[in-house]
Amino acid sequence: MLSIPVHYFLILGAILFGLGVVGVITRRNAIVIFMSIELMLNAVNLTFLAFSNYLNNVEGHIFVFMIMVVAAAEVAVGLAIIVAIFRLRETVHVDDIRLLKW
Amino acid sequence: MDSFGDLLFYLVIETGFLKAALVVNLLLVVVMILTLMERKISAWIQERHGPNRVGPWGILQPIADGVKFFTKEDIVPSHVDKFLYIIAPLVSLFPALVTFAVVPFGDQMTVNMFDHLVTIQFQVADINVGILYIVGIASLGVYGLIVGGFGSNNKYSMLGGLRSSAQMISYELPMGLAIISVVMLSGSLRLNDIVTDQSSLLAWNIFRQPLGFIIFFVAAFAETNRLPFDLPEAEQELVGGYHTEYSSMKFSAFMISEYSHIITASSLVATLYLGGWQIPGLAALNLPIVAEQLLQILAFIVKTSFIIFIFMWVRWTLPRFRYDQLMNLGWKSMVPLGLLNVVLTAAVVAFF
Amino acid sequence: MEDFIWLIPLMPLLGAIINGLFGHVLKGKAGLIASIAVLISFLYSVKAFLMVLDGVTFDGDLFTWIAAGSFQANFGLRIDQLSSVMMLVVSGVGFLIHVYANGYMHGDRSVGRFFAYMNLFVFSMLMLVMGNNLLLLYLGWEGVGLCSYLLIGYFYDKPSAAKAGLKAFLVNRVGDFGFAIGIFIIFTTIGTITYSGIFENVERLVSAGVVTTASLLLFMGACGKSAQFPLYIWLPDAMEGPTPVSALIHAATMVTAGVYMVARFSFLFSYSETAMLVIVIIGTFTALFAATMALVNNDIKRVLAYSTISQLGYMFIGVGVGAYAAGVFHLMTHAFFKALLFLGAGAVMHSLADETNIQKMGALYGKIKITALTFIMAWLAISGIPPFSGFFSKDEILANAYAYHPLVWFFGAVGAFITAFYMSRLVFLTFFGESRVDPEVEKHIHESPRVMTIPLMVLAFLAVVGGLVGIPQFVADLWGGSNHFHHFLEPVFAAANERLHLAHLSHALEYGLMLASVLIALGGIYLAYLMYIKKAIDPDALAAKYKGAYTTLYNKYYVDEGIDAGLLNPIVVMSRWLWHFVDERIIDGLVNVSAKIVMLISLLVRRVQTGYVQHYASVMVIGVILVLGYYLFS
Amino acid sequence: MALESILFWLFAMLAVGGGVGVVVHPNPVKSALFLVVTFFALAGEYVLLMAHFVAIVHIAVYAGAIMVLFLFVIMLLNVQEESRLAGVWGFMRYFSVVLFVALFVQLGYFGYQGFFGAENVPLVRETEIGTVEQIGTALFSQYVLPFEIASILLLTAMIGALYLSKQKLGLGEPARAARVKEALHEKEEAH
Repeated sequence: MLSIPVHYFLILGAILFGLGVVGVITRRNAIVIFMSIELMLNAVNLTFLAFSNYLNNVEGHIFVFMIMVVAAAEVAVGLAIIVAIFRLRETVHVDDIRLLKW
Repeated sequence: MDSFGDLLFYLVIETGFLKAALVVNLLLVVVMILTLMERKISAWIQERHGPNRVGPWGILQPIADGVKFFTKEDIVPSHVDKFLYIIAPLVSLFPALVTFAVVPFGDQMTVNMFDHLVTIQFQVADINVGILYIVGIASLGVYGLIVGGFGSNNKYSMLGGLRSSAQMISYELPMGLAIISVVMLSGSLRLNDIVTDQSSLLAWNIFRQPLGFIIFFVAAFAETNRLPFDLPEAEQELVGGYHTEYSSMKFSAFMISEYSHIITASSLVATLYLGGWQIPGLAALNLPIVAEQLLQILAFIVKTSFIIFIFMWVRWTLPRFRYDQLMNLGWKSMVPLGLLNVVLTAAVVAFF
Repeated sequence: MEDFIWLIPLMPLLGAIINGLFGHVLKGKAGLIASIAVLISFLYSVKAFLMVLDGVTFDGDLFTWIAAGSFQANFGLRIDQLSSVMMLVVSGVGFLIHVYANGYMHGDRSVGRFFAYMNLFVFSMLMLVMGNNLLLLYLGWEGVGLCSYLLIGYFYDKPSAAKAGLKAFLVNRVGDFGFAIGIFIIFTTIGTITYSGIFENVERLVSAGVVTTASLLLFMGACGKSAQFPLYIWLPDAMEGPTPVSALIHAATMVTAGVYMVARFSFLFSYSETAMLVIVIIGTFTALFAATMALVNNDIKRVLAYSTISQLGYMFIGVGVGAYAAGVFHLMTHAFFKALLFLGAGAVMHSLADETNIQKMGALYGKIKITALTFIMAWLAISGIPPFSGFFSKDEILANAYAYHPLVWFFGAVGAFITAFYMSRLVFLTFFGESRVDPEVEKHIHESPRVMTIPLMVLAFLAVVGGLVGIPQFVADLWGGSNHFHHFLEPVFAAANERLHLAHLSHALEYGLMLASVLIALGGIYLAYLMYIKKAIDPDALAAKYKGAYTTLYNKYYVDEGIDAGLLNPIVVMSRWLWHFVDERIIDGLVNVSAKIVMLISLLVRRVQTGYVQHYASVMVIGVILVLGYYLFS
Repeated sequence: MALESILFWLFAMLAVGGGVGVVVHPNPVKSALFLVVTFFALAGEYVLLMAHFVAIVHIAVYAGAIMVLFLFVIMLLNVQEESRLAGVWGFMRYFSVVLFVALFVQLGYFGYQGFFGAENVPLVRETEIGTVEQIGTALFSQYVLPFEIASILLLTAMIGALYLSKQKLGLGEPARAARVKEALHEKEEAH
């Protein structure tokens, strides 16, 4: 497995990250926004692993684990919040939930 | 690539292509047998005759069933999400089959084949994180159900899919906890190491990990959606659950995946807790290596078959859980017990 | 001595706390508690005085009060001849007035509050005289000022009383301002504020060239507190307070604080001839000036108030010319007879349903005999009739004034004549002649209760014999005695006396001056007799003849009006301008403009807050892009 | 072209395709399934990067747990397809593309600076750092504190999620929910 340049992975990561950004900005559904954030996190993971391989350093892997932990925690709490909001407002569309702008 | 032999060697041995194909086909054949076996066992338990018309004692019944499935009209209801509807059985089948890839069904042996001295591993892929692979792939089994349930665009199917996702997530946890205990004892994530670790009868994990065995076994029932945990397809409540809208070969694919799951789960139970392909005391007999290998493979098959038999036995004996009971059992009994098991095992490993 | 002197100020403070907190529960008992507290203080003061008499003095710190950096103020007390006399006067006269007040304030709706203030006042006054450093002096100084304010405005639902309290407080602030600066100068120059420290390092003040400034600033405080020209204007108005208050605070004790302070700093003032001269001039002028205003006033308490101002002027003449002992002597005797006068006036008012206009009195002698008799004794004392106490003290001051400069004596003598006249007028109009009392009121005229008359009698006794402790040396020589009071105070003023070298008058001259004093006093009384008893001279005709002079006097030289027009009105006008223009237009305008600007910006900026998460997120992303861009391309 | 390159391009296309699907598909369930595809492809990429362990954990955590949770919630809430994005949303759509391009250019430039410019393009190497032993050793020695903190974080998240879902939020009070909805609509109309 010596034939793939490392920066290919970086560029793939950049593309996925950008896609995640687009998703966060354009989607109305809070759950989909959440998924877009997961996409961004995974793009970062990919970058971490690529650099880890390039630098021959295990810390990238450790970081990926931490990100996974954070992602899992985030999803648990985030989805709980979304469910709570849905129970209260019967919507998961973020443009319906903008009480700060009253 | 100077000869056909070399090419064959490359294809068969180096890539494991043949081995994989062999195993998958074998699995499908076994599934066929299992359908008959289930009907026979259920008949036996219910004091009926079971299928006895096609072939002697009805042993050709699976073939007849196959023909029937293939020749039936493949109905695609108009309201379904076509892509998901079609892909769901495949998604369901895929993890059931690939899980088996890392299960060792025999020891390795070195033979001379086509003038090549080759080591044959009775295992499709001997990866060093095999057990993690199993956990990872097993958790994908739920997608077939979810996709099928959602793609059918039917409330019963949808509820089935919902239930299955909740159930899968809930029972993955105790299963993982039970596996962790086993891994702690063997000190390796490689399934082969786990098997060789149980070299004597008393070293079988069922004796070292009785609690873990029970937890894993129960969780395996839940993961395969077998009674008493078959809520995703509970006929009385959800008509047919996630496969309500399916017919013909697609329905058959769900069936195949269910039985494949059973086989994989049983083989895993056998591997993790019953010593896998090991036969205690076999080495003392000093049999020829080929005989020894065949005996070991046979032992694996016997153990797995026994577990499969228990699966069926339980199915036709126990009633179905209610949904809240299922969740209570999962979160309030299995998870704490699993944690306790992990803690105890860790203490034993650390201090003895 | 250390073991009990701290109790002297503590007892009134305890009384104040008890009365302040539980006054509404105690009601009638409040006066009892307050009186007992002051009585205990008085008894301990007597004990301290006796020890001082034996030559034991005390000057030391009880505990550290304030410690900030290099500055340290200790709670230190100084019990010497001067402060022991003051303690006796304060607690003794204070006790008598407290007893009197029990009767006078009987039935008032918030007696507890009254006695809490009174006790607090006694505490503050004791702190003022007992402290061994300027900070404690200042504490007491401000404390008595506060109590004065609170007590003048005691009837706070009466607008004039509330206004008078405020006036007293504000006028005092002017003096206190100078006083505080004086203290600062002393502290920055010497670095210590204890009396002993200042005494030892007074040369440094001299070498720094600030001794005159410091002295004058301190005297400025004394002017305010002791109601000297031009800061006397608050004292007549202070008569709005209850009469015991006038007696205690505005006659006997608080107003003498200035005299005490100058006496206490005699060693400092003796370094500055200018300051001494200023004190003498102000004192002389005030003595004469206030006396003239008393001539025509018809309010019994205000007459006494002007009289007090005038007498304070005499005290300042005394301390100004270097006769400190004489000043303090007059302070003491004045405390006796002026307290007596006020209490007597209070008793008269008590009998006449709070009537204060002497034109509506007369022929009361037969009806309220005890009051009248004690009042007459005080009258004789203040007029300077021997052997009443006022004669000795005033005569001593005038003699020393003559030694300083005959002109001072002359003005003092004129003032004494006027004093004798207006006091006689007061007495004749009140107690003699025909009755002009409202017939409705006349029926109810009655003698005051015992609790009021007994203090009157005690004070009358003191007013009569109080002067005997300070019989002038040349008189005492006749039988081989000595001026006990002078000898007693000798150690305190030794340093100042040594520097000043008071001129000694010949015995003949002294006898002559004494005779002149007596004649002047008798002359004043005779003139009043002619005018108000014999009716030989019609005062109304006299007033009509010299109409201009009369109205000027009657309107108190238009000083209040002058201050209003010359000082207050410009301030009010300027304040209005500051308020309406500077504050409302410029400052508020600036604030409003800034608020408007914020509002305008907000109008734009608030469009950013759309409530859509995505908009925020995109802004965040833009930020990321910018930061990345900066990092990449710079 | 070597097998690895083929696999790389395959997985990369799958990942990007899945990502695009997540972003553009109006149906949240489809979006989620696209995301699963992306995750699988990414797991493949991880394997190519010699990170087997991470790859499998990735599958187990993301595909096995997180995405199932997502699907579960979507189905539980019975979320409908997103209606066409109108008004500001249309603008946001084009604007997001601009942002995407900007971000991609910048991040890509990073790659260019670091690697394109080098004389020898660094390739993925055979390495042992992705094995369980290596990662485990690192996790339980040097990074034991972050590891423990991560466990605390998970515990906190668990309790938080439980608390949030246990709360009584007026469920069973349809009237009140309807009122809220009405108020929201009135607000909308006012705008």
